[in-house]
Amino acid sequence: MEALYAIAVGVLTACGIYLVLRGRTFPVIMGLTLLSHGVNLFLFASGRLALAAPAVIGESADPTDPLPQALVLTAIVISFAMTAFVVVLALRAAVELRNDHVDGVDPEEDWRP
Amino acid sequence: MTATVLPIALALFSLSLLLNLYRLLRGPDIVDRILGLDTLNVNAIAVIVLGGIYMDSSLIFEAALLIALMGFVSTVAMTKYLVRGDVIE
Amino acid sequence: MMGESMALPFWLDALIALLLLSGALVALLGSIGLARMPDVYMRLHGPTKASTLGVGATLLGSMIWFGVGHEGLSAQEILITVFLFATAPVSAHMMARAALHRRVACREGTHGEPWDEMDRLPGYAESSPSSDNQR
Amino acid sequence: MNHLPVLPILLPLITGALLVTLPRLGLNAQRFISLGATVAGLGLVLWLGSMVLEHGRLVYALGGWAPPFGIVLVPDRLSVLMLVLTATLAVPALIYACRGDDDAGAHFHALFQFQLMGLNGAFLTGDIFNLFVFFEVLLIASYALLLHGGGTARSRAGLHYVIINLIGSALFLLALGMLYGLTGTLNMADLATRISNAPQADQPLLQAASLVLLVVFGVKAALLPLLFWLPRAYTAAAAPVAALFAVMTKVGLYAMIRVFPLVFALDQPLAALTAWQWLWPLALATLALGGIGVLGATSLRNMTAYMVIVSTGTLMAIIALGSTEALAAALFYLVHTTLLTGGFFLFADLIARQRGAAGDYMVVTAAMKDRRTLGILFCFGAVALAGLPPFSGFVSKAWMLQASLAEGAAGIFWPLLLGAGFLMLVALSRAGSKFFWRQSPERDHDMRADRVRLACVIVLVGAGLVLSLAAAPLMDYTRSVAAQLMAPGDYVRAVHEAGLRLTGGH
Amino acid sequence: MMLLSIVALPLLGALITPLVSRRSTAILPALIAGAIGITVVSVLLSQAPDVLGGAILIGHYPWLPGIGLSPAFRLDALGLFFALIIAGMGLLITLYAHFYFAGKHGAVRFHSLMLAFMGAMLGIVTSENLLFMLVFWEMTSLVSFVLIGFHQDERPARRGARMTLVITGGGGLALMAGVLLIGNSVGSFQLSDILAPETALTSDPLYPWMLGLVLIGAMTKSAQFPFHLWLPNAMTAPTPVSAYLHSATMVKAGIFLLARLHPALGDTDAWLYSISTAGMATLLTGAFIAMFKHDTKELLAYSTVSHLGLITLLVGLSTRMAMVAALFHLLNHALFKAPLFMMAGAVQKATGTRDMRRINGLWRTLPALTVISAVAAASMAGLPLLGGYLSKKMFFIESMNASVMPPLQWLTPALAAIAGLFSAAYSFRIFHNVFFNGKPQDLPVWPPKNPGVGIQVPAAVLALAVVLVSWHAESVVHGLIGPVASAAAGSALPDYDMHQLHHIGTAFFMSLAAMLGGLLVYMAREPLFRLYDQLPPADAREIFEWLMTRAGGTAERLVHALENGSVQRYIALIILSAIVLAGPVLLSGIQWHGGETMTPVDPLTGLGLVLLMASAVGVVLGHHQRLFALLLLGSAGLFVTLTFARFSAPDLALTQLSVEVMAVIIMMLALSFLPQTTPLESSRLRKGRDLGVATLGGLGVGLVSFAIMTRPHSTIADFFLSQSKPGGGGSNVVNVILVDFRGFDTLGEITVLGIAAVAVFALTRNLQLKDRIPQERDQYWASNPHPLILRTMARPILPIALMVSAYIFLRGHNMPGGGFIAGLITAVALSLQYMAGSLAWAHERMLTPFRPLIGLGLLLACGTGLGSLVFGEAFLSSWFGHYKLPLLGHLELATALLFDLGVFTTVVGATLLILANLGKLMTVHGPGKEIG
Amino acid sequence: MTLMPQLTHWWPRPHFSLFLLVLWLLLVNSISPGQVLIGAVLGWLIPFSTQQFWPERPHLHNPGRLLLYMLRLLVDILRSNLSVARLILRDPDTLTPAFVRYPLSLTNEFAITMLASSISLTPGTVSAGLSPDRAYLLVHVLHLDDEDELIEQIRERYETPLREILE
Ligand code: NA
Ligand code: NA
Repeated sequence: MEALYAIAVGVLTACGIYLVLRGRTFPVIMGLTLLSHGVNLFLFASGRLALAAPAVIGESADPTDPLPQALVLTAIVISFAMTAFVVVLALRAAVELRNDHVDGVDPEEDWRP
Repeated sequence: MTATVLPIALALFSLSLLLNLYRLLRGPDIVDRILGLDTLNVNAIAVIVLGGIYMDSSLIFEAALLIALMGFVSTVAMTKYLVRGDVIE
Repeated sequence: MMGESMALPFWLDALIALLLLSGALVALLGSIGLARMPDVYMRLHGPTKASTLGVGATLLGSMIWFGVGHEGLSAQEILITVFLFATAPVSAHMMARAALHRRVACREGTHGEPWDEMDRLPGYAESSPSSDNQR
Repeated sequence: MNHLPVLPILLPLITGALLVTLPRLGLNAQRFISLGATVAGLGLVLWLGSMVLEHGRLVYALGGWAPPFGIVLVPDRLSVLMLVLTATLAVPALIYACRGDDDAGAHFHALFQFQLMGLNGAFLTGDIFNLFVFFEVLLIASYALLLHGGGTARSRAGLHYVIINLIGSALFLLALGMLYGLTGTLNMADLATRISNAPQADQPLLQAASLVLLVVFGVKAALLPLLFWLPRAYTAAAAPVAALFAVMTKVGLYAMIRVFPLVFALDQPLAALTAWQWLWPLALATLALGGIGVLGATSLRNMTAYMVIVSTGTLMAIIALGSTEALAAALFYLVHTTLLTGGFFLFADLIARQRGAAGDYMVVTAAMKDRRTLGILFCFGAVALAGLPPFSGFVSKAWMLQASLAEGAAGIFWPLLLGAGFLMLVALSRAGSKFFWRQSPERDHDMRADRVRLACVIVLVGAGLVLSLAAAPLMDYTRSVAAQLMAPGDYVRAVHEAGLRLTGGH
Repeated sequence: MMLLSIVALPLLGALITPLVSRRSTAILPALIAGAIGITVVSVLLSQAPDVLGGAILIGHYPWLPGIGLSPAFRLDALGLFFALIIAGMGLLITLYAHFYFAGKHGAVRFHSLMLAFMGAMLGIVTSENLLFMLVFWEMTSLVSFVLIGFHQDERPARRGARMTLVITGGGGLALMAGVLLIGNSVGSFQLSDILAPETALTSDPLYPWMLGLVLIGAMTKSAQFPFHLWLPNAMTAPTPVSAYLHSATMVKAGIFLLARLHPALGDTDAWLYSISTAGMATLLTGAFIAMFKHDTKELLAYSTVSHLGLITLLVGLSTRMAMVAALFHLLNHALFKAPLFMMAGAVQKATGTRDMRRINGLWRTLPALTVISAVAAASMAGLPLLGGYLSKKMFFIESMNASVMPPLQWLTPALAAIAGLFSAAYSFRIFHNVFFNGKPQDLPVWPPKNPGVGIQVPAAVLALAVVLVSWHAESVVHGLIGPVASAAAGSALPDYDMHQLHHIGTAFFMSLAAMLGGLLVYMAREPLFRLYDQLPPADAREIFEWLMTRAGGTAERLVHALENGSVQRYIALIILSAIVLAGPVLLSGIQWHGGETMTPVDPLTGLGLVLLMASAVGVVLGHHQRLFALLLLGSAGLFVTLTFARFSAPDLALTQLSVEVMAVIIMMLALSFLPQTTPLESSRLRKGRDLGVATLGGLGVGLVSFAIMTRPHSTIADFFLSQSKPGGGGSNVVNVILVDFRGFDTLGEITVLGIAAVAVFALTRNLQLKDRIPQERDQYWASNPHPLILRTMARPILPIALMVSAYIFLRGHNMPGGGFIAGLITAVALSLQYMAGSLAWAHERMLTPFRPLIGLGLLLACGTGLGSLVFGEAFLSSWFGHYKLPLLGHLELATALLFDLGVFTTVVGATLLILANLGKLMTVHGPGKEIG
Repeated sequence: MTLMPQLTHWWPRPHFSLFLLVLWLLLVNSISPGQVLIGAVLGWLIPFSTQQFWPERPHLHNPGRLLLYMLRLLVDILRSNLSVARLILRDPDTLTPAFVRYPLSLTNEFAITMLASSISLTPGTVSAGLSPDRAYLLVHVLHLDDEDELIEQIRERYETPLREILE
């Protein structure tokens, strides 16, 4: 399982990186989301994978490490906040710069919202 | 008997998930994809519930509840987007 | 893994098994419909009914399973079921509406013409291509 | 129980939250609250500083949970240095903003306070995940502040800044995951202990984690291949924001000198760290690029941004040497360069306001009304920044050169540092002569420079002189900071003892 | 104190002058400057007997002993000699300047700067601490910069100033390096230590560096070839400045420095060759070019260059009396060059020009100045019996004695003679061309007017000094120059035989030959000028400007090539940096499998992970169709949720799910205004590169993740598990960590969310969009935004969802849930109302103070934490209690719940603020209407 | 936040409050007095504070019949699924899909919604749209045998009972 999980983390990260390197804001934002999925799963795995062992007292005999879960939770919330912000920023930039290229300069043509 | 049936049910739902993802990836229209995702959500609820029985814990049933709520809202949002070009107006 | 030590009466066990199995089958049927049907309108039928029902049956099975001796009756399943039954038609309606709006073609041989009276169609009354951006 | 350590975080948080709660509050009331809190914050950190001077280091366990389980704040000499520096920069920057910049967009004051909260938190925390959280606080606030006022340049630079920092944050989390996965702890002191006792098989992974952290901090501190976001962002930001940003790059640097000596070099010399070995060449390259950038800049703001790069390159190069004396010299220089570049961002704005459409671009315009005063001020600032005597730049440069000589690094470092200083001199003299000597024949601009804004600039540029005059005590202080940093064992012991005290009392 | 006052008085004066005299034409500044000059001279003279007798006065003022940077002053014969020249000249220049500036603006500025310069210069020559000397050294560069640019509106002035600063400033940096090397080697920056006989710098391995760096400093300051270029360009300064800084004092600083450090660095071949070569090159270049300059001041400038070369050459020669000759010539040069500059200034005042081709026959207008200039020019030309003759003859003698390159022994004297020849020629020229040579030609001021007596007095004083020094040459050399030279050489020199100077020998004939040759050259000037004009024009200023512009342009291009504004490149660099840095470490002998046994793969989980990967890859493949990719992103989020649920993280699953939906909705809101497709614009190469980077990154992260998961794990988690119930009062350990153990993180986290929402509010505030792009060709929008069926069904969902939200919130402490998730459920339920109704419809039905909600949430969370302070506990200390109430039964109260309520409130406020403000963008709410 | 500007009814929806209370008790899986109290408070508070979001108050003439209707619907759903299953497994080419306009006689919004939902949940029909004048529902039929029969069936089984219950 660990190997498959690690592959999934790697694939998510790779997909995220590839998209982050695109030239338009929207794919980049999606890439950032995938990247944060990958990273969150990575961080989550730092407490090791445990099946049927939720860290709720009384629910399981040998609960999993709860700390990475708390960390990932914080990370999820923060990355949600950041995503919301960057989405709006991308929107604003597209409106102001008249294109949605990450550099604000459309290699082909101007687009007007 | 439940114990015997459970893996079968899970396998059948897995098959469902696969078919849903197929529709999601295949399209052809965006509405097909939305439909695929919506069904994926619904089937995921069942998978979670069956997983709960399997692990003898209803701890993650809130997740199923949330999938129901969130899946609906996101389907509504997407279809609204298609029809109105905007979600909230 | 699952609480097999828990001794369920046979008929209950059988009922649960039946519910789970039939639920899974029905849901699968819905997904098959989704995958197989030739146009988007026909694909809508499977998930709207079958998947909802299938998942509903599964939830019922779970409710009985947990209700009888495990953790007591839990409302989540009821709530989810009710919720699914309430929302599935709305979702289907919205999706069909979207498909119609997008003028997604229906399969050859479909009876009836959804777009024949443009101005009489759902949501199209006050809209025309020339005034699309003015609201 | 002494709660002073947590107050520099809570004060701006509460102020910011209050300002958000009362969105209809008039601008003047907002200014009053914000300014009051910022000044009070300065008092607070000075007070904290006096306590730290007395005790050397405080350990404040949040929630009363003993380290390493709970989060601790560990204000020590370095923290105090950074806190006081930030507060000192914040007050004039905020006053400057209150002359109108704050009205260019919504919620400037709340965001400013949140920015301070993030900075103060980052400087105080003794927990590496909490450091991440405060990084995010200060980053999100800085995103918003960078975009304050709007406009295409800001949108464009802001987008880059945000995207790059989001990737930086992802890398940070990656490194944290590695560290937690291998050590099972987050408290920096505990991490240090566990890393020094880690099995040999884990060493490559730990080293890799440290290198990822280097990249993370390098992005924020503007290390060479990671710094290209900086010039446009700092050039685009509103002046008071850019001024405050002068301390932002120093956060990355702070994180480096906080984390590496403590967490990764508890039982080995700092210079032996792989990360530190990378730091040296990269920092030198940064320094070189900064110098070239200063020469190639076309506006004063842009030039100042590159001066920030020069300063971070210098700082990282000198800390890469890893000696106490070098670190002390670097910290002295850090104070100097932060205040001066901060002041210069304001100054560029002050000039731009006098020159109409030309702004701070190095083109000839009609004479400024206040060109005498501004010219003298420019002269002082330029001299201080270029590292010429008698200002603090000279003192710090002399010190850094000596410290690097003692480490046998003069051969590369000296030409670069002196060369960058030379390029700054060339560029600044060219800028100065264009701004103040060369005038087109059109009618003079008749707007006078705003007196309050001017005063803010004078205060910050004057810091060059003050720091020079007060160099002796400050140098003693940075020496003591460096000595404390280079004895991470004491840090670990203090946190450990605090943990024992708390669990004993439980 | 006395030593300090020598430096401090002028510096104080510089500060006071502009304060006390606001009118820039007032006499007060001149008076202050004069008084200070007189005081300093008196102080110096009062010390002269002792100091010349060999005493060395030293005063320490500790400042930054840690880095050796402390003011310390030293007055020995060498310093005294220079200080007297500086202060004495300063006094005369002050007088001159008063008349020069009479009635003109800028006097205050000038006097203030002059005093500053004088102080700095005195600082250089009286510094005991070599590092601190740099302070004064750079100060002279800066003041000189400002003074050269005195006439700011003149382009040459600005350029000249900048050029000076660049050259001398750069030299100062080199000097700094040299001084630091010396100080490091000696272990002290005090001259007493550096000059001590036991100091052996010359055998230090770094000696060549020390010498080279110091030499660069000295050569730039003293305008030695090839750094001499700045000096002629500095002539744009007002004439008093040229006379003072650029002939008498500042340019001598380099020579002073060499003389000062001679005991420590001298007496080596390196010293000899480097310095004498530089000096000789400068001597020749300056003398040659001076002849061809038509501008009086330019001629004098090149002459100064030449004479500085001569002095430098002498300092470099390792003969026993070279130092005496150098210092004596330095004195003579100061005395004869300053009055010539003053003359040039006066003539400019009289005629309005400095062009010698136009200025002729001024002896009628300026008879007194003619006499004065005659004396000075004669001394410069080396006319027998005047000071200039004597020192030059000493030079000839030393050049013959010098043991420079034995095979070429004749070279030095030969070159010296040629230089002498040109020197005589330009001296004749400046005198003859100005005062005689026929009638003036179209002068700007006509007829030329006498600028008055006052301006001529200082020159007269100096001319008189020339005569006196010449007259009493022997006693000057013995009484003054001798001790000074001894101080410079570091040891007592043997008595100099002055009779040698009056001896008619080779040196005499060399002088004579130079004189006559000079006369001949001068007579043949017209053809020579024509010849010179045919040389390719090499205007140093133009070259310098070109260089500077070129350097700036190159720098700009280089920087822009790197910082090219492409964030794609920056991101690739960051990710590659991480890979390049961490990669090799990982590859060097790491054991990927950590040894723990792996969990077997169960098919369902395996399928989930595969579907997760498929969704992610689908996003990549489908990212050109944005809505499609967004759907797949939602699917990926769903599978991440399921993964969390599978691996025992119900809280994470709940959070991920709610966040995912919110994020997708927000992205869709933005997508309304963005193009629906991403153009295919990446080149194959770019895609390949990105794919490579992505693969490497993914590989690295995956492998590391695997390595970590298979390693044994020991964590602090046991504490949380054991303390959660007794210490935190909750059985959901993750939640207890979030609201209690690490509540501080959560406080920061909701602050981030709150800030983000406020930032979104700020970003969208003035962004009003009434228009949007059609999704596809011929796309139009349905007119009915709120379908009845949706609207009707959405209504009961709101209260039910709120009930669920309350449930999730209240149980959070013990079971998966909590404030954050509850907040998101509430927000989602309300956002459904936005969709089913409209923004306006929904907002009519609720109070919408979202920002206050955010603030209150933060304040509540913070206030809960502060509450513990009242009880003397640390911030965020939790409290909980169990109560048994009649009728109601068991009740648990916990402050953590209050904290979580703050979280809830913030989340609701923040999420709705973001949604509402994004939603309003296309909705006509009236311009600038704020929501939230 | 959801406290509206105009609160008109102190207890807007007694039935719904009761439903929420039961829901609460089921959720918390307890009937301790404390939970009942909390459930009751929430059951009142939530409808009270969100009443403006749900302004219409459909007057149920006969709650018992509604329940009966639901039951019948459930049976229909089960039945329909069997038939749909057959259809799905058949060769799709043999199906005769159709769009059918069902003329509405209902006017109550809630009733229309209920009808549309019922149609969607039952055999082979999905309500795909509602005309703006609410004159007819557009229904997509998976396999149409006889349009009139279908319309008649819908009218008889669903619309008529719904009109009686809700209008
Ligand atoms: Na003439
Ligand atoms: Na909208």
